[in-house]
Amino acid sequence: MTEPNLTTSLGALQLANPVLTASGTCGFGLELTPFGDLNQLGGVILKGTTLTPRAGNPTPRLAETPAGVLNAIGLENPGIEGLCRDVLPRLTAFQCSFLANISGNTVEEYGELAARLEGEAVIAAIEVNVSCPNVKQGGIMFGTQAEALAEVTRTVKAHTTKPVIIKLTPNVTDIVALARAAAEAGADALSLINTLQGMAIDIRRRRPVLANIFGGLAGPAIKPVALRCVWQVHQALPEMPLLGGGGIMSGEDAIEFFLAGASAVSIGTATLVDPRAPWRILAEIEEFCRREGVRDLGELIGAAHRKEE
Amino acid sequence: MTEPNLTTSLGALQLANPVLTASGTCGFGLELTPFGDLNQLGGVILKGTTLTPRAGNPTPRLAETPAGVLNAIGLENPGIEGLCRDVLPRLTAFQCSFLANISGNTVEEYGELAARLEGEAVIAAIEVNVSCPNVKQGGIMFGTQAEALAEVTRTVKAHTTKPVIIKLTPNVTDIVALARAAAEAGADALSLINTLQGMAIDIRRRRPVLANIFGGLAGPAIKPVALRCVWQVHQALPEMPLLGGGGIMSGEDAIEFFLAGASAVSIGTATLVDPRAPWRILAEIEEFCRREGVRDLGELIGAAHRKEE
Amino acid sequence: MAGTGVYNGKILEHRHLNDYYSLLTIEVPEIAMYAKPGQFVMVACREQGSLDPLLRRPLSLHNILADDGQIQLLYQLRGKGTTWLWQRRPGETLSLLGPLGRGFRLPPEVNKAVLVGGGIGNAPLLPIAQVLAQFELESRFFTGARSEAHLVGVEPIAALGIPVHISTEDGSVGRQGLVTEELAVYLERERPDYLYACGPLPMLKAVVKLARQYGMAGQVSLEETMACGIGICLGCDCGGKKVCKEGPVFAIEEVVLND
Amino acid sequence: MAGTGVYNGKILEHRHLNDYYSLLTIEVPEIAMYAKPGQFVMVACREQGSLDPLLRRPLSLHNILADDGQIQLLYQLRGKGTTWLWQRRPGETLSLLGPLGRGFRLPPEVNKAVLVGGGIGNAPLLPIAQVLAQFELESRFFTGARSEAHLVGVEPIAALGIPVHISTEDGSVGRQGLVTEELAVYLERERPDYLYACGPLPMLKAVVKLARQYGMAGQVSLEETMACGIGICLGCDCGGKKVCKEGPVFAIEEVVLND
Ligand SMILES: Cc1cc2nc3c(=O)[nH]c(=O)nc-3n(C[C@H](O)[C@H](O)[C@H](O)COP(=O)(O)OP(=O)(O)OC[C@H]3O[C@@H](n4cnc5c(N)ncnc54)[C@H](O)[C@@H]3O)c2cc1C
Ligand SMILES: Cc1cc2nc3c(=O)[nH]c(=O)nc-3n(C[C@H](O)[C@H](O)[C@H](O)COP(=O)(O)OP(=O)(O)OC[C@H]3O[C@@H](n4cnc5c(N)ncnc54)[C@H](O)[C@@H]3O)c2cc1C
Ligand SMILES: Cc1cc2nc3c(=O)[nH]c(=O)nc-3n(C[C@H](O)[C@H](O)[C@H](O)COP(=O)(O)O)c2cc1C
Ligand SMILES: Cc1cc2nc3c(=O)[nH]c(=O)nc-3n(C[C@H](O)[C@H](O)[C@H](O)COP(=O)(O)O)c2cc1C
Ligand code: FES
Ligand code: FES
Repeated sequence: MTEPNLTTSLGALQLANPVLTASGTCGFGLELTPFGDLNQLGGVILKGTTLTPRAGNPTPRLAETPAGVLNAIGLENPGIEGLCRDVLPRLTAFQCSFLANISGNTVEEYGELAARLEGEAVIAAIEVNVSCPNVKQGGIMFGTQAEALAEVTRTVKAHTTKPVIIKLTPNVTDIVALARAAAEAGADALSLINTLQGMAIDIRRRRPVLANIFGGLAGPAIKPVALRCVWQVHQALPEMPLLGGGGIMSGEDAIEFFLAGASAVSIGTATLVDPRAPWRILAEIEEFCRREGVRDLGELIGAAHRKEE
Repeated sequence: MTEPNLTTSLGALQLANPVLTASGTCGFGLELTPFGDLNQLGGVILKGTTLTPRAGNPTPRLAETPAGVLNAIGLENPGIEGLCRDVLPRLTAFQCSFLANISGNTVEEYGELAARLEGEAVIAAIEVNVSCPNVKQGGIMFGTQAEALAEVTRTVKAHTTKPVIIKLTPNVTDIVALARAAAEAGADALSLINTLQGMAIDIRRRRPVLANIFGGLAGPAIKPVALRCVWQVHQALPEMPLLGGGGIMSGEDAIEFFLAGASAVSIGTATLVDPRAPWRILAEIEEFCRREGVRDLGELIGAAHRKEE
Repeated sequence: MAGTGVYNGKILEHRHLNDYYSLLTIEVPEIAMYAKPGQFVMVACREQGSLDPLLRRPLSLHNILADDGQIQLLYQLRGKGTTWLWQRRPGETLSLLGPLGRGFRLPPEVNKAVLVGGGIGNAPLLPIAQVLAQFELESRFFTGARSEAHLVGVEPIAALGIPVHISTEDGSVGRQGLVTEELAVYLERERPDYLYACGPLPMLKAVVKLARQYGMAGQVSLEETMACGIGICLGCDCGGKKVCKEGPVFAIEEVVLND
Repeated sequence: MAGTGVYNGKILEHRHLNDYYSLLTIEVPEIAMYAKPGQFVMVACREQGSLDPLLRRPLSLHNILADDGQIQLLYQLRGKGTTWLWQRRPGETLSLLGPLGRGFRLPPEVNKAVLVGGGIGNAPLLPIAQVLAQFELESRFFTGARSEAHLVGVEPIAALGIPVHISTEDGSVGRQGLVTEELAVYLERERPDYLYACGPLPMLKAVVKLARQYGMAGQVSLEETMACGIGICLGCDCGGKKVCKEGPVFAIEEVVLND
């Protein structure tokens, strides 16, 4: 039997296979090289980058929860200049797709970040993290307000020719309304989902575990919510390419996301628990396709929406 | 050492202790009598009741997820008349507090349900489930729109003299805004949280696991989200009594909710996994208080908001 | 349901019969004492302290050794829960909730009974077969499986002296075909008056159809995804009845088997 | 970090030392071969298939038996993960990620070294003590604990011929008081020139303060909540450095210990 065809795409971004490492859970990719060959992955999404360097939040920045992990890293990163100067040159040695992940405090910052990356050939696409407080609007997250989200999307699009993927937050009443706002503003693809806002309390100290009080919940615990978001958005916007993720620990989890409508998947927490996870998951996807006679990944994408005969 | 004082209250509702069984996870309480003495519990919240009997959704109605469970029971219940006729008379044999849990398709239905319960002395308070589609407003959930929520709250209050507890859904952008709307409309207490919307896909059948496609996610997986909601609402409305719940499996979990600001807790999924859970959790709360020298539950409520000395 | 509760059972023996099936012998007098044929237990399939998998798994009582305070569970390796169970060893402890549900009842008047089981559906048939044998009622056991390797739980019923009719889909043992084919021939010829069945839904549907066709009374044991097993979650509905509490065994007359 | 990876280790021995501490001997040549003093491993504390607890637990290499392909872990019973670990038996397999981090380095010139450990903080000191003993450097070991029962990992260091100074808070064994009190006396009198320390944060702060006061160089091993252990999550920050990758051992000069 011939090998299943796992090539896929997110808008103009062509991917050798559907497995990407999620932003903030794979460093700059380089940290994973002792554990596997980056060139075998569909892509690597770099740690979230801001205009100026950030030290991040005080520790504890992590708290484990049932089948999940809360993080409040606070976007520690070397800033866009540090990224371009120190990191990107080291990535040119690899053939896989690298995606930047950008975060701004204002709409303008998003534009600047996108513009700065325009000349960086190693960056294949830009994932836009909109789970950031909008400092000009009293700290309400960009990703929770359709108009602010559309403005960020338009601004990033205006400053880049690279495919733009808007990464939505699930902490909203109506994910479809926000997906639609991003789509209408020109997003090439959507990434679903970022973390759920949560917290944990240390009952001995009688204080929140995280120094930042709140954190983003990731890991298997959120998989049902992530799948529901992918399903709803695919249902409403069947033509919009989706990068699905949230709690994927195995190839079977990834298959659920394809069936719900994702064209590719991002692996986050799984890599923290097992640095070989992205490769293992890719192998398990292949194995599933072989076992079930799937010749092309496209047969699976959105297939659970089609009623049984 | 004297026993810790665990009496508590939710507005005018006095409770012998802070452990209640959550609606939909304890039947009508009677089903639990082989496993423990209902009179020892703070309260029992009855299965959600609608105006007319409902058969519920087709099966499968349940799907297990990592540290969680999705349910799409579809509010199967004998209707308010059935409840009052067949169930409530059997509850008068017990001394613990029974709370009704009501769901309407329209604002008027909520009013009718509250009015029907007014004469039922065995019902100590009414918990209002607002995670129901508003049929007059295109099926958008009451609990996601401040104005609709306020209207439901006002209407229920207008039809009852019993304490009214509004049970909020976490599937919203801004839980505080909704809590405030319910508070301003006269809610005596708030219940946080109902389930998170989620789904699961059966990769062999390539179809959603649940016949209803979507279900409500409950269990330990959602605890970090529930705690965050309780924290945020207590922070914004420190005077509003809160019934906290979502993923409580142990006394220590319950303590986290008290520290975040809950005056009482509801035990849901834990009881499904172990019918003795409410009693065990109560014993564990007592044990914690004894061990840590807590003489009154009030010392814990909201204590994690107070900065360390 | 006197005695229903959560009990710790000690594994006395765990026998992997082949790659698919395993037989657990558990010491748990509190359950063994009260359990009736066709009832089941909910087994916690995780280590204490772990929350995954969260829900207990329903497994039928395959054998109730009341005098010894023991029960046996015969189960098929399927997913997360049974994979965990598969690795348990004698001496380890299992948390069991039970006995649960309404089991098989012996009808007031029976002359000739048939037992029908498909695959692992044979598991709950042994205790009712024991009762039939004890009352020396004429009975026969029809069982079907995909292949010889999927045939399980037949011997202890045969050992009661009950004649066994085996069908396998691939013909690797017994008659080739579906169990209901051989059953139909027998019903037509012998006209037994009562039927007990457990197995996959398509088999049960065919069995119920046959029973109705021949005007037979009987009981079938159903499966449905369960969370609580005690009637508090309403997850396990079958036509307005709770499979865990009003079932898992239903009279053929009252059962509604939808697709 | 040649050889860092995820490996299955086989438990050879598991010795519960008392109600608080336990010593695991594990066969895992891939890690034993490359590990250096002060490095650690991330241990998956759950059964395969379970997702709770989700994260691996960091544990220091208490003993590196390179020739035998074995390592030893000395750990304290704390929460979910260590409770699971506590129940493991010889023959069982553990998933280990390692060896990880930057361990203790032998400085170019040392005349007199002190080792300082508090409670379970003694665990990672044995391998560097072995090196000091091997090079026949004059060294002393100061260790403190709440009480005698909380004193752990002392004997193997004493067995190297290194003099041991014990302090306990309740005076149940050794000098009554904090380890840093006895250490201060020694530093004042003997002026050793290098220090290796591991223990709870308040102790480390006091030790670093003393070291600075006496102009000593040295290294401390820090703890921070970790998710990945390999520098990809940025969870384990200490003053802009990753404890898992640039640490857990830091030079006293470079370390910033906040409250
Ligand atoms: C009353 C009753 C009695 C049963 N008796 C037996 C028996 O004696 N021997 C035996 O091998 N099996 C029996 N089953 C089926 C058994 O419960 C499932 O095979 C088992 O739950 C699978 O769990 P898993 O974690 O291995 O599979 P998974 O697929 O990982 O389970 C996921 C979820 O689906 C549920 N589930 C999966 N399959 C079934 C099923 N067929 N019926 C109900 N829920 C299911 C599980 O309980 C769990 O909640 C019985 C089921 C019921 C309802
Ligand atoms: C580099 C390093 C080396 C260590 N070496 C040892 C050792 O050799 N022996 C030993 O007994 N302990 C050691 N610890 C501490 C050990 O990791 C914790 O005791 C353990 O993780 C507790 O897990 P638990 O599930 O039992 O506790 P829980 O409290 O249930 O753990 C919950 C979470 O908090 C984390 N956590 C809890 N305590 C600590 C802690 N002190 N430091 C870091 N994270 C923590 C856990 O890893 C987990 O993610 C080391 C820690 C680090 C960072
Ligand atoms: C430690 C950590 C750091 C993260 N940092 C970022 C980030 O910088 N930018 C971003 O868009 N998402 C970030 N995320 C979110 C992940 O990319 C991913 O969307 C989320 O974790 C859900 O996927 P998972 O359940 O597979 O982890 C981070 C997540 C974790 C756990
Ligand atoms: C099977 C099931 C049925 C439920 N039915 C209702 C209901 O009828 N009314 C309601 O307000 N909440 C209902 N809930 C939500 C619970 O009351 C509770 O808010 C939720 O499960 C979160 O708590 P937990 O994580 O402890 O289960 C139901 C939950 C489950 C699991
Ligand atoms: S499984 Fe809960 S009611 Fe049957
Ligand atoms: S634990 Fe992830 S970077 Fe250190």
